[in-house]
Amino acid sequence: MNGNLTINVTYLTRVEGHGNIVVEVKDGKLQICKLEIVESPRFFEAFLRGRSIYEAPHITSRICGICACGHTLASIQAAEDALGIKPTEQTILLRKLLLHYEELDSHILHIYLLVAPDLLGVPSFVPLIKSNPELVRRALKMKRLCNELCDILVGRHVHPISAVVGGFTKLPSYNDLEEMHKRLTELRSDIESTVEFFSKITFPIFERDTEYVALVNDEDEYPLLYGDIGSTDGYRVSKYEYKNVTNEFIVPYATAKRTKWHRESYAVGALARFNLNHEKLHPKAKEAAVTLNLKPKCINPYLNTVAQIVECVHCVEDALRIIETLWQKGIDYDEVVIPDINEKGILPQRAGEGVGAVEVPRGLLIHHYECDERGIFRNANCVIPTNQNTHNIELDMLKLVPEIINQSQEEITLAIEMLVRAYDPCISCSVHMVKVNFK
Amino acid sequence: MSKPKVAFFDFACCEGCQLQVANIGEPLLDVLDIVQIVEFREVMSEKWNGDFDVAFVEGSITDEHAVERIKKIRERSKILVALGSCATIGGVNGMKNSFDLEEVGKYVYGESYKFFPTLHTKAVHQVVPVDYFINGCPIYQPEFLTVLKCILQGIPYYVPEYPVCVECKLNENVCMYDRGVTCMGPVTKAGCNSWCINNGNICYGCRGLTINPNTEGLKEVLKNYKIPEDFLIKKIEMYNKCKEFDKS
Amino acid sequence: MAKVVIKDSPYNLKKAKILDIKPLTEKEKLFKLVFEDKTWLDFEPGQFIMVSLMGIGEIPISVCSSPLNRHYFEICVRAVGKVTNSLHKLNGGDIIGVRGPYGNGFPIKMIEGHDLLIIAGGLGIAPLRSLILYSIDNRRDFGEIHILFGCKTPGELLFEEEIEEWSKRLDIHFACTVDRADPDWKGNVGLITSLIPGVDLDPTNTYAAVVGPPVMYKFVIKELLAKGLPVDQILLSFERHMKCGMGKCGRCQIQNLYCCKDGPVFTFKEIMDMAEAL
Amino acid sequence: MKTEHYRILEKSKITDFLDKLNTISKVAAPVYKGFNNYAFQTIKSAEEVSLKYIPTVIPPKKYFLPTNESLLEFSLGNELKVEPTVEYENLILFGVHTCDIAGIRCLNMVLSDKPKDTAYLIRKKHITIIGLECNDYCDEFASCAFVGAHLPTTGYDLMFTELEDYFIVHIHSSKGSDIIEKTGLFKPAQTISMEELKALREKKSAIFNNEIPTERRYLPDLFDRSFNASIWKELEQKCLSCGNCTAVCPTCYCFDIKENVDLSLKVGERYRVWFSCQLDPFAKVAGGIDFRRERSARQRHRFYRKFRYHIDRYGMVFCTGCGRCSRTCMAGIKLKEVLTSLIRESEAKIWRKWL
Ligand SMILES: Cc1cc2nc3c(=O)[nH]c(=O)nc-3n(C[C@H](O)[C@H](O)[C@H](O)COP(=O)(O)OP(=O)(O)OC[C@H]3O[C@@H](n4cnc5c(N)ncnc54)[C@H](O)[C@@H]3O)c2cc1C
Ligand code: SF4
Ligand code: SF4
Ligand code: SF4
Repeated sequence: MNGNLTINVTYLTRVEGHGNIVVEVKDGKLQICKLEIVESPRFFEAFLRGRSIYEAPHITSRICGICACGHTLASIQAAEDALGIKPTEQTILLRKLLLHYEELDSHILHIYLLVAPDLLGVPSFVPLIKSNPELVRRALKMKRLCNELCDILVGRHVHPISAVVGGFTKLPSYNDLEEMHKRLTELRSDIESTVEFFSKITFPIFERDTEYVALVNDEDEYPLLYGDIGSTDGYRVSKYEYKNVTNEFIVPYATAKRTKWHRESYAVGALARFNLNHEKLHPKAKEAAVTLNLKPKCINPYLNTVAQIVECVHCVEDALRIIETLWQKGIDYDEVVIPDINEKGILPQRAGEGVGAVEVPRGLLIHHYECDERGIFRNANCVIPTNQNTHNIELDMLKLVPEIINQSQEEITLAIEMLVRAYDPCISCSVHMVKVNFK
Repeated sequence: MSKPKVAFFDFACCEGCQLQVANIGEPLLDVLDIVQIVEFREVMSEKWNGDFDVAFVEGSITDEHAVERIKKIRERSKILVALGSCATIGGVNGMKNSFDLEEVGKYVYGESYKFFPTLHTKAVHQVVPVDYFINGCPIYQPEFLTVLKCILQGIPYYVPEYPVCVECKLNENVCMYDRGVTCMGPVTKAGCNSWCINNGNICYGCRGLTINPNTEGLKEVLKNYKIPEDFLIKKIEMYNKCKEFDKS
Repeated sequence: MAKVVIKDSPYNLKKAKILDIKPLTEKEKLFKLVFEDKTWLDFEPGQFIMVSLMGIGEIPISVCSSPLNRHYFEICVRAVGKVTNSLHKLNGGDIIGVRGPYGNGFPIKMIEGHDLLIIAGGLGIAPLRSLILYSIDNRRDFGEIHILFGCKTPGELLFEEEIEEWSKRLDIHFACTVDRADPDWKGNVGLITSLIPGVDLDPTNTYAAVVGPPVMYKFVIKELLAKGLPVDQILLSFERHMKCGMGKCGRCQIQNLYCCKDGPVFTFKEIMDMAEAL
Repeated sequence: MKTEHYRILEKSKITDFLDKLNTISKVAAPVYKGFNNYAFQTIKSAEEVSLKYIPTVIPPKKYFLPTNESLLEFSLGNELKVEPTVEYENLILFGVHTCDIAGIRCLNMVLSDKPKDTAYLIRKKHITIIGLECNDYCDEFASCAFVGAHLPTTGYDLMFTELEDYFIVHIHSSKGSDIIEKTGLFKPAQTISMEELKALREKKSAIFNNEIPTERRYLPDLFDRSFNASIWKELEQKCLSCGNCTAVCPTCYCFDIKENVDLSLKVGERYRVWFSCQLDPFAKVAGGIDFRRERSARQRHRFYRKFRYHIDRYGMVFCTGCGRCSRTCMAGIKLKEVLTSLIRESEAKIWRKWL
């Protein structure tokens, strides 16, 4: 290294959406270090206006195909909150199940197809077909299983069909429960192999202390669907006060907005959830954490991937538990929801405002809606996990680059790319971070 | 014969359709036996500088930069496939076209909206010629495989010209009109195996209007079912707003 | 579910080998075929076969060779879509699937002993070629033979060599026209209907066989009627969408008639009152 | 009506009977799907079955002529191999109404016409039909009495008729009597039950009034006059060309043939799927010419295929009066109304019962 370095990663690969990394070092001094979001804006928040709030989940799901179930759930929560609809116990259970499937599906995609190639020193999973056929087969099989789980529960994983405001348009039959149970049990052994495989992998060592933010609540369950917003710095506020958490601000060079709470930046995602709620994990997941040598409070961002593996264990076990509960309670098929019945004004309609805060694979996702007395959108706002992470990622890079400045350009580029990828950024989503003034 | 070189590109979209491809699971390995994927940013870091035998394009064209980019991709590709509703019919991105573009920009980005120049949303074929269409939001994987095979066999793929109802009936679903709600099935191109209705939801028309839809007739139907016409128009606009840019 | 092979299924195919492929124009090629099992395709002029490319599709195609030819049979295919384009990509020696023949064909026994007026528009020459070759092979069984052939441009003229030969024969009256000429074209220019008034025929003793694009029929029939031809001596062959060729799939139905089973050849009398026929 | 061909089943034993049937072979029966919709489905237990039901969404023809059926399997390796195949299984259809039995008879007619549809005939041989007589109209859409499909005639192995407190069962084939034997729940019929059956049929003839103001025998004449009737133009505006009416029709059998290859492009199947004359690609040929482009022409074709064309060809009316097409049509095109309108328009000569 001669003290000058320019890294320009245009269209960062193996992430969702378009982002660029720009790093410039002059005379050994870091000049620029930024993560640009260059996704074409799609203006969801603008064209939601005038549409029925009942359509919100269908439309906002299309913000991001990867976190489609997550957006759907956050959107449903916000819409129901605005309309004053209280979901039934059964609906809540099924939604929790769906969220588990979402975490599993997304984490597996990230762990195997997006991160593993870095750890194994190849540019994508394709070369792994030859070198690690077992691994690829297992990954694809797990991916397929997760998809099938979603297919059974909500029709498909990308843009779930049957999860709507009010509940589900189709409820699983007993056969379906049986099928899901069978597949989850099948998945269990593959997750075990995953834990074992990754326990032997060395992740880059890098640490930077930051504020970790995730949902917290007083129940015994690992909070994913409901909770207040809490942080590792010991703060806790209700979801309605999310604006006090996100404190959006603009940096001159980037288009998407940034967030900070008590420090310069904060992080959300699997690692944040682990750091905040690790005691509530399923015992098997705690065991896996031990095997993988993940301890709270962990401040190595590269280990977000490891936290995801731990969550996979938790999700499989807890999903099995939910199915068994449903099995015992029996499913009440009268709860089936007819979509769009609001055309005739049968479902409640009122003017209102609502917030949905859900832990999706990449972290805390917030949808905030306001509708008029006919249930028509007036305002919409979404805060996406990746936006909350962007500034934290940059601060990480800022600390990381000087630490590795003596390595070759390729090594530095890879280390940065890996860092960004570790956060599992979803850039498609992140352009939807907007500021709307709710009075 | 060497394997055809295949690439995936995305424009304004949610990337769900690419994900549907990645989600095929183990059969993906069989696909990789017959084609060489040279670029697929969502899951691969490999890049390719030569020409493509087949380029799958996801997403709508929404700004000047995208127009330039899609033209370049077209030049480099023997076969260009539009993947998903965003690419084939404009999809949900088209809803933007109902608004004044400047106003939309201001609403989302406030005064800095000028940094985000945007055009009316267009489907890919409204900008460059397209050889194959894979409709749907998201694409239906079996149809993706069918089209892929057609491409490899060198034969055209005809998107079904008949409505979703055909498949819906064969699946013996209870018709949404019997449940008293509007369904876009009668005016929407089939090919998804009535995916949404099978799962208890209505058809939202994501695959585009049939070639010869009787929209007037459908309005009559809505009247009989006492459903405001307004709802139908809104529903059509959800995915099919860009149709107005179709020639002929 | 049990699964069994049913050799006697009407959808079973016979394998046919392509002996030779001859390009006729830019869009049409002539395929010379034999059955692999050396059997003979026993057909009447005007009948068609279902041609299969496995994995691509199956389409109806008229047999265009002479039914008396025991060495091979021929089809003339215009490339318009899936199967036809794929057929064009094949080579000699390749195997295709064939079932049939289907349809009624021209009523040879009725025509024999009479004069014959053949009117072919474009690809309509394909089924008619079979009738022409048959009538030439059995020349003495027919009275006068008139052949009128028309197509859009000289470049679309099919079976050029044979036409050359037919036009030289003394026992055939042959005339040809194109809608649009090119500088090299020496022959007639104009629609095929313009040739009809010039034909010298005995209307009561003549059968007319007409095949061409749908738009052609109405005008040709008008001319023939003007000539005094009785309605049951005007024979027309129709094209309809066909999937099974056996009167089941319903695709080719013209009111109560199945084009594949009751046709494709109809007398004008049979269909003159049918709104869906012309 | 020979008493020895009849048996009695106590109403309370119907569940036993169905459960026993299920041990003999796979059983399909009407199952409730919500919103007044029913479907024939294979059942696991008797509880699932709806004895009182209106015609299912899709008629039981789906078991004879599957919606999607493989015709040929092929491989394209070094040598082309083609094998026509059929898939079939033993199946008992329980609870088939007389209209649907009439529909199956229509299919038999067409598919055993030469060249025979071998696959259909093989499947048919393996299906046992247990009928269930209707004692009243299912709803206002039905017109079974008009076409004479409201009474059991032939086409079944067993026919169940519900009387006051038992079922009387007609044995029509040895396949049927085998079932009677194997389930062992039936008692011989007595003269009194025969009389009760007769009484029921008499009562039925009063209930099942012809719903359409003409008689079946006048149909050819009526339709010969109606090709240019004004109703077809009206249907042009209404019809959505969704193909629902034909998909649910027990006598529609038009199909498409398609191919399916695996990813190696070497092995695959040729299969047929139900198709409909109401749909755009149905009658289109190369060059884009569509021989029935107008919706009015398509709708007219549908009615002529039911009430005119096949009378000449097969000597049968191809409508069973089940009412499905009217029930399913969201545009509200109702068969009875269309026929009535034709009769009204077709002046004189046609015999009219009322109007
Ligand atoms: C009795 C008969 C005889 C024929 N003889 C000849 C002949 O000798 N030479 C010749 O070149 N062509 C002939 N044709 C026309 C030929 O069958 C069609 O051109 C062919 O089916 C197109 O198939 P494709 O797969 O190439 O086209 P596709 O890609 O399937 O479609 C192109 C167009 O053809 C139409 N089409 C598709 N399948 C059929 C079908 N089975 N029947 C009719 N139209 C169809 C489609 O609606 C579409 O508009 C004949 C047709 C009939 C009915
Ligand atoms: S068509 Fe739908 S699933 Fe596909 S990219 Fe567009 S929004 Fe996403
Ligand atoms: S539910 Fe929709 S797609 Fe299905 S038949 Fe009814 S209108 Fe058609
Ligand atoms: S049913 Fe309608 S909305 Fe659903 S996938 Fe099919 S076309 Fe799209």
